[in-house]
Parts: sequence; structure tokens; C-alpha cells
Amino acid sequence: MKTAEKLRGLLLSTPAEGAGGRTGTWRVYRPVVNYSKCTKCGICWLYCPENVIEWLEDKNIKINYDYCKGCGICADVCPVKAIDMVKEEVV
Amino acid sequence: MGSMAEVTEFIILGRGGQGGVTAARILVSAALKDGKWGQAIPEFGAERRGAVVKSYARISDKPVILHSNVRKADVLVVLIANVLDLVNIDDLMKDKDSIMIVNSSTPIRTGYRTYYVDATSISEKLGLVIAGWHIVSTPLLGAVAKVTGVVSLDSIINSLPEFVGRENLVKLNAEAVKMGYESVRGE
Amino acid sequence: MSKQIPLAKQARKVLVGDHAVAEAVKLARVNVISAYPITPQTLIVERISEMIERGELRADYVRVESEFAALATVYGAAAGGARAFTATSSHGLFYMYEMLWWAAASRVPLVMAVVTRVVGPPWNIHDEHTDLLAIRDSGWIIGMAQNVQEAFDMTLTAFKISENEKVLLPVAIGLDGFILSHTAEPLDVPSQEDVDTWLPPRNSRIPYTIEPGGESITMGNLPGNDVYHAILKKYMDESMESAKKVIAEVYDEYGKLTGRNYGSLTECYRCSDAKYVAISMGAWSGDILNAVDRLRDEGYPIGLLRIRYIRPFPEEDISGWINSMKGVIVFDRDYSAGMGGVLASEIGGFVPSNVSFEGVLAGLGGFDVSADEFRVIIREFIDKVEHEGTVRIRKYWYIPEIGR
Amino acid sequence: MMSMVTITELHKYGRTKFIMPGTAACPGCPLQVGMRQLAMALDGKFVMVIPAGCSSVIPGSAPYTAYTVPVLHVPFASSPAVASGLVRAVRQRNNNGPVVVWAGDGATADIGFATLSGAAYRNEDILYVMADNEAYMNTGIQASGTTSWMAWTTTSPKGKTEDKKDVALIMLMHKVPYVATASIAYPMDFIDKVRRAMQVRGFRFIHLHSPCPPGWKMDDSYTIKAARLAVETGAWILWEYNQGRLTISPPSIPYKDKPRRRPLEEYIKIQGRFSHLKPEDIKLMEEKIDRQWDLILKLTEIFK
Repeated sequence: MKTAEKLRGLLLSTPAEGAGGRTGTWRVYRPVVNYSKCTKCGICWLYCPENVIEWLEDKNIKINYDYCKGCGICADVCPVKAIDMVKEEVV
Repeated sequence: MGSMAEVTEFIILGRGGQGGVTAARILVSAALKDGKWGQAIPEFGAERRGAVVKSYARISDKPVILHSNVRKADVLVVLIANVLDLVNIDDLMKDKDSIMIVNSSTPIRTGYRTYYVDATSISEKLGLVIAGWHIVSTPLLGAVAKVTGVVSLDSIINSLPEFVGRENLVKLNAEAVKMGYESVRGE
Repeated sequence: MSKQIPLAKQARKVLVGDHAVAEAVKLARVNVISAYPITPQTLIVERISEMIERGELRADYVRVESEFAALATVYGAAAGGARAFTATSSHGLFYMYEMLWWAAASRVPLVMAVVTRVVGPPWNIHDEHTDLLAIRDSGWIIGMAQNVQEAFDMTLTAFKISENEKVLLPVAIGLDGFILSHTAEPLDVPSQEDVDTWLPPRNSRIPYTIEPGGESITMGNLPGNDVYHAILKKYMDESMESAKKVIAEVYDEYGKLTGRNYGSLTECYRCSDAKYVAISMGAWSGDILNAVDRLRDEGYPIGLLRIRYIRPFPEEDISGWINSMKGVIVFDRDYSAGMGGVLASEIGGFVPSNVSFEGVLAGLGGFDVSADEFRVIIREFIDKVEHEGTVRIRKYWYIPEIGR
Repeated sequence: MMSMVTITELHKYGRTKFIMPGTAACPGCPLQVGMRQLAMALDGKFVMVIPAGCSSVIPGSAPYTAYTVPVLHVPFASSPAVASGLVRAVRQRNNNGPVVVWAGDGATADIGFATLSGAAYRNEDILYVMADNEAYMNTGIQASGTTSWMAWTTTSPKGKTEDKKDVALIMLMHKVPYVATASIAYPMDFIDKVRRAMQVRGFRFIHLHSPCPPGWKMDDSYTIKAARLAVETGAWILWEYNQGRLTISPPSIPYKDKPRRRPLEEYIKIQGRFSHLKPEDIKLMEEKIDRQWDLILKLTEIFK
């Protein structure tokens, strides 16, 4: 293998999910969406630091619990308090 | 790497700002035109304008491999005579056959083969006084060509455009070289 | 000499070392240059600035606020795909220190001229090799020129070496402050046309380019396992090894282009029948060579091994020559505190115990050492060995008398 | 002037991962909030030069990264200079894409200040975003030049004795074409500013206020709340200088009038780093805020 190719393989990083680990395990509180209250405004999506909230085509939101760290920003910014932070049960 | 060759070693002694470095470089350019090799080494230190400054040149039939300073000269060129009071001439001259060429209006006795040329008057006559400084290096280079024959008069004159910016200054300096060549005298 | 590549049309010029380096930068069609003024380097970048202003070189000259920024700037340019160049000396080189390592381990091609100079205090602008040698662990290929012609040739070839896919390491070219940087010598300069044929523009894709809209790659984030770091260092080491071959190939080609044939990492003069060898680096090698010739006339069987590149370390060349010698004398114009001469320290480890050895520290602070002084030092070493048998003197401080 | 961005317009990025999930950032990290907004403003097409700091760690472990644009991680003090060289190289190759320095307050206000000043005075074609979390958070909360007066840090255990360095105003005096302050709590304002900055060539500087939960000793969920309170109490003023004109930005306009500002205590009391403050300290802090408003409002008169 050429030096340049070897270097590209180790020196350079490429985008991937979970580059910092499976961060969903960090969570103590789990954001749970109350869809009956949700107005589909997208504010939670906008402020989510982790990019774990998707704002779907129909403007519903979907949380990726594999990586959500449970910071609670989404619940804090929700204008209608449609997200509850629920303690994760010890499995 | 090559082997040693016969070298003529120059020390140019003057004060900072007198053009000793340029004179050494003109010598090397001229040598090149004569099919020879050379090297011009400036001596840099903390000194500024007015301090005693040495420049060195080596001219040879073969590429010059040395890079140390010229400790003792075959040819000592003195741009202003009063610096001779500040140095020990014996320290600078290689042997009794070494030559000294001094900017002076009158003969100087040194115990070495000494030549003099009134470079200051030549530059004054030609109006080669720039920012209060007389250009004395070019008349002295003419004298070097005449006395040593190490480089030719034509080659010195032909090298001037590489070092002098404006065309009229090239002409005046060429005249200065010629006048130095013609007016240099022995002791 | 092979006739495959026609000899370049060359012009013989008289240039000081710094201007010769600038000439090489111009002929290499460098894209981005950045530097900060420091004596005795400054003539290089002044001349490059003039070349750009006059339109002789189409490049960006970035006037930065420090040497650290100068290296950071050319590093950024190289990561962006440009052919880039910087130059410095002494304190400026030390101010770059952090970036030197980052640039090397980022594996982008880059060329830097180091006009060697004393590191203070006291302030001293004269020549010493300590500054250049202090970067030898950083991952740069390090060369040191003997004369103005070689300073030019080494700079030009540096681009070809650095950009080689098997190398991809930055190259530092050393030239002695004032002794080469400000000394005018004749040199032969190939035409732009010939250089263009020999040195095509840099392939910006090798090894990678960081550019807006480009490939989503990241250089430099923390590795998941520290072993990655070790592997990368091993790759660097392999590249240094490959560089030995690449340097030889590049000079072989360059010799066919210019007719100038250098040794690769080292050159050995009058070594084949020598019993003693002097080792040196840089401009004073010419003076030592002169001393060698005169000692030969006096019947001393001495040769000179001149180091052209100290990184990659020319281990094979050095071992190859010194194993068969009776004595080795190394001249250092540099000092590693608490150790001694840097070359002596590095080479010392390869000298068999039955071979005599002396490390000479001379010319520190830039003091002039003449060919005659070298002759005396070498002769005394040989005489000592001949009379006393094997001697091992790791440090001999050569310090001339001073007036006051 | 271009129209202001709306959340409706941003819906197109609803499923775009500008930062890949699963980063090494602390929960509630403001830098990721800001970086996502930056990416939306630039439609994900730019490069980042990132000096040492939290953002060198956040993307996770090589050979993978959470960042989806080309990134060069570089030594602490070097990023403006590296970006200067990088932008020259890419422009020479006729690529006009944005070259962004994404740096923290330590890299910007302190160790990298010389390279910042150099790149600014040369008017390099760079967007520089200083994500200011007001301390060296990556090394464990040491005071930086932009740490607030009286804030606790591990190197200012009794509260920092010096005032916050006003980096944006210093950059303004470099006579660069674009300087603004912004806040991660006001994404539309920040996105508008990035987009307006991109209309200009030359050196553009945005000082992005980024409250850090661990560094400020507050709940992970308070990141946005704190940033918003900073603006609503007048402690952080959003302004924009664009080619000769300095204006107060829309979110801050109401707070020109002191009575309309929320009480400073509301901002202070949610942050553990200010828990040692006495009422007279808060009063002094308020006076400093008033003087800052006076200064900025005078500047709006000067740069009309």
C-alpha cells in the first residue's frame, strides 16, 4: 500500500454516528414526547445539541434514543411543555 | 566537492556604508565574465554606518571551496585611508608580495607594495556623491584591475549594470572605474 | 551520465545564498509563501516579495505577525493543496516549534529554508547549526548545504522529495547564516522551462485536500486508541526510510537534468583509501576539505565525510565508512547542553569501540575557523591516535584566544 | 437586505445530520447547538479550522468524527493563520466556499490573539466564529480573558478579579468589514448574521455567547435558558457592525431601555459560578452592564 493511502486510512477521520460512543447510555432522564400536546413547531429540534431529534416531513418529531444524552434542553425550550423528562428505569 | 585551487584573496577595508560589500560582489561578477570563479563574503556584525568594516573576496581559476574569512590578503583594498590607523596592517597582509591599494591623494609608505588612487576626487569630479557619501569603490576597482590583472577592466565595467540601478549612474561609475584604472600610481 | 534527459539550459549567475534560495522558490512555482523577518533569513523573503511584485512569480505572499503564524499559514496552504514555502532562522525557528511537529505529523508537503544562526542570549546573528539541529526529532527531512549552488539545488529538489507519495514529509534546508546566506558565489540556474518539465505542479490530492465542498474528512481529532498514534509514528519512520531512496532518485534525475552529481545523504571525499575520516556538515566542509588535501600532501591518510541530510539519518553511509577506519573526528558547529556536539552525539553511537573518536566543538557563536585550524586539529588527533592507540574524546572544546 | 430566516425555511434540514449523533460532548453542550446553527446558515458547505478546545474533543474518536464538513484540527494559537493559508490555497484553485475558524474563547481572546489580530488586519477572507463559553472548559474550567467578572473558575476560586475582555469591539477596531455578537439562544439572529457576513468578502468576526452547563455549574437543560437570560437581562448585547454601520440586533432592541430588562439576579441565580456573589457585587455588575450599553449605543450613533 502506498504511504498516501495508509495515511488516509489512519490520519483522516470520516463522519460516523457514535464517534463518541453509544451516548444513549449516558442518559438518566429520558425525553418523552406527549404528541397530543405537541404543536410540531420544531423548537426542540432546533436547539437539540446532539442532532438526535428529527423533524420529519409531516413536522412530527422523532427522538433517537440510541444517542440522546438526556440533557433536557428540548423539554426546557418546548413552548407548550409537550416533552417530559422521565427517569430511566434500571433494567 | 572539488579540490583546492590557486586563489587570490582580497580584503576590502572601509567604513560601513562605503560600498565594500558591493565592491567585492562586482569583483566576483567581473571574474565570472573573465571565465574565472569567485566568492564575495561580507562581514556582518553589530556595527552600523561609519564603523570599520571588512569584506572579503576570493578570485580563482577553479570553483572556490573555502568559506572561512580571509584572514590575510593577497590584495588589501582600502576605501578610506584613515582606517589604516585603526588596524595592524601586518595582521591583514599575507606576505611581502601582498599588494595594498589605498584611496589617497598622496603616496603612502607601508612596507608593502602599495598603490594609491585619489578615488574621493574622482567621485567628486563625476558627481558620484550620494546622500553625502562619496562613491569610492568603483575608482578603486579600476585600480585593482590595473595593478593586479586578476580581473579585466572591461569585465568590471560590464558588471556595473547588475549593481547600479539607473543608466546614467552606470555610465558615471564606468567612467570612475576607468579613471581609477588610469590614475592609480605606485609608491 | 545518461543521455535520456537533455541537459537543461542553465544560466550562470552570481547570487548570495539567500537570493539563490529565492530563485529556487520562483522556479518551483510556489503558490503560497509566508514568513516573518529575521536576520539572516530576511533576504530570501525580500527577494521573493520583489519577484511577486514584479510579476515574475504568481503567488500569495502572506505578511504575518510571527514565525509561528508563518509556519501555520504555509501549513494551512499546504493542507489546502498549495505548494508552499517559508523561511526562518534561530529564534524564529524556535518560535515555530509547536507548528513544526504539527505540520510534519499532518503529512503535508512543505519546504522551509533555515538560515542557521546562534540562539541567544547574548544576541548574536552569526552562524551556528544548533537551531536547525534542534528540530531533528520533529519529523522534518533536514538537509544542509555546502555552498550557494547546493543551497539552490537542495531547495528545488526539496519540493520533489517532500511531495513524493512515499515521503510526504516537510523538508527543511539549512544554509549557514552570512557564510552562505550573504556570500555571493557563481551558480548555474536551469531555465524555467526545464524546471517545469522536471517538477510539475503539486498534485493537491496527495495525500489529501481540505477545501469547502470537498471530501468530508477531518485531520487531527483524538484517536480512539492510542495505538493509532504509534502506528502513525511507525509510518513516519517508514517514510523517513523511503526518503533515503527517494532522495537518491531525485538527485539522480536532477544530475541528469543539470549535470551536477551529488552524493545522496552524504558525500565522502578521499575516503576509499583513508584510515581516518573527518565528518562535518554545512559550508565549512569546504575548508575542512582543503585541510584534508593539505594533510594528504603531508602524508596523513584522511578523508572527509560530508553530511548532506541529517534526517533521515544517514546511518548506512556513516557505518559503512567508519567501520573500516582507524579514527573518526566529528566537527560540530552546535552544542547540545549536557551532551556535547549534536553530530558527535548521534554519530558516536555508531563508532565501534576499537575505532578512535573525537568530537570537536568549534565555531560556536559564529567564530571563524580557517582551513589551517582544521588541519592542525585533525593532525593532532591523528598523531595522538598513532602514538597513544585508541582514543575516545567525546568533547573537545576548540576555543581560540580572544583579545579581551 | 435579505429576508430573515424563519423556522419554516429551516424545516428542510429537519432530518439533516450536520453533526452525527453520538458525540463526546457533555450533555447540553452549547457548542453543538451553535455549530448546528452555523451549518444551517451555510447549508453544510464549508470547512472548519478548529484550534485546541472542547471542539477538538467533541467530534469523538478517529478514524471517525461527528463533523460532516472537512475539518482541520490545529494547535491552540494557530487557527487564524492556518485559515489564512488555507483560504489562499482554495481561492487560488477558484473555490469560493467559506473557510470558517470555529474557536473557543481561550484560543481567541488569549493564546491565539496575535494570529487573530494578524489575520484580521490582513482582512483575510475568513469567517471567524468565537464560541464563548467564558472559560477554558476543555481543561477543566480555568479563567480565560472572557470569563466574566466575579465568576468562579478553578483558577479564580474566589471569583475573577478582571473584567471580561471585549473581543468583538477589539475586532471592530481592526477595521474589518463585519463584526457581530450573537447568542446560541437566538438561532435566527445568528443564522441571519452568518448569511449577511457571507455577502461580504474579507475578515468577518462573530462572537457567539455559549453558556456551558458544567463550566457555569448549572443544570444540563439550562443552556438555552441561560443564554436567553443573558440577553433579556441586558448582560449580553446583540449587535451587528456591517461595513460601516453598527446596529442593535432585533432580540436586544427592547433592552435598550433599562426598565424593560429582566432583573440580573434571574441570570445570576441559575449559575453556580456566581453563587458567592453578594448583593453589592450584583449591583456593581449591573453598573458594568449599564456602562456597556452606553458604549454600544454611542457606537450605534458613531457608526450610523
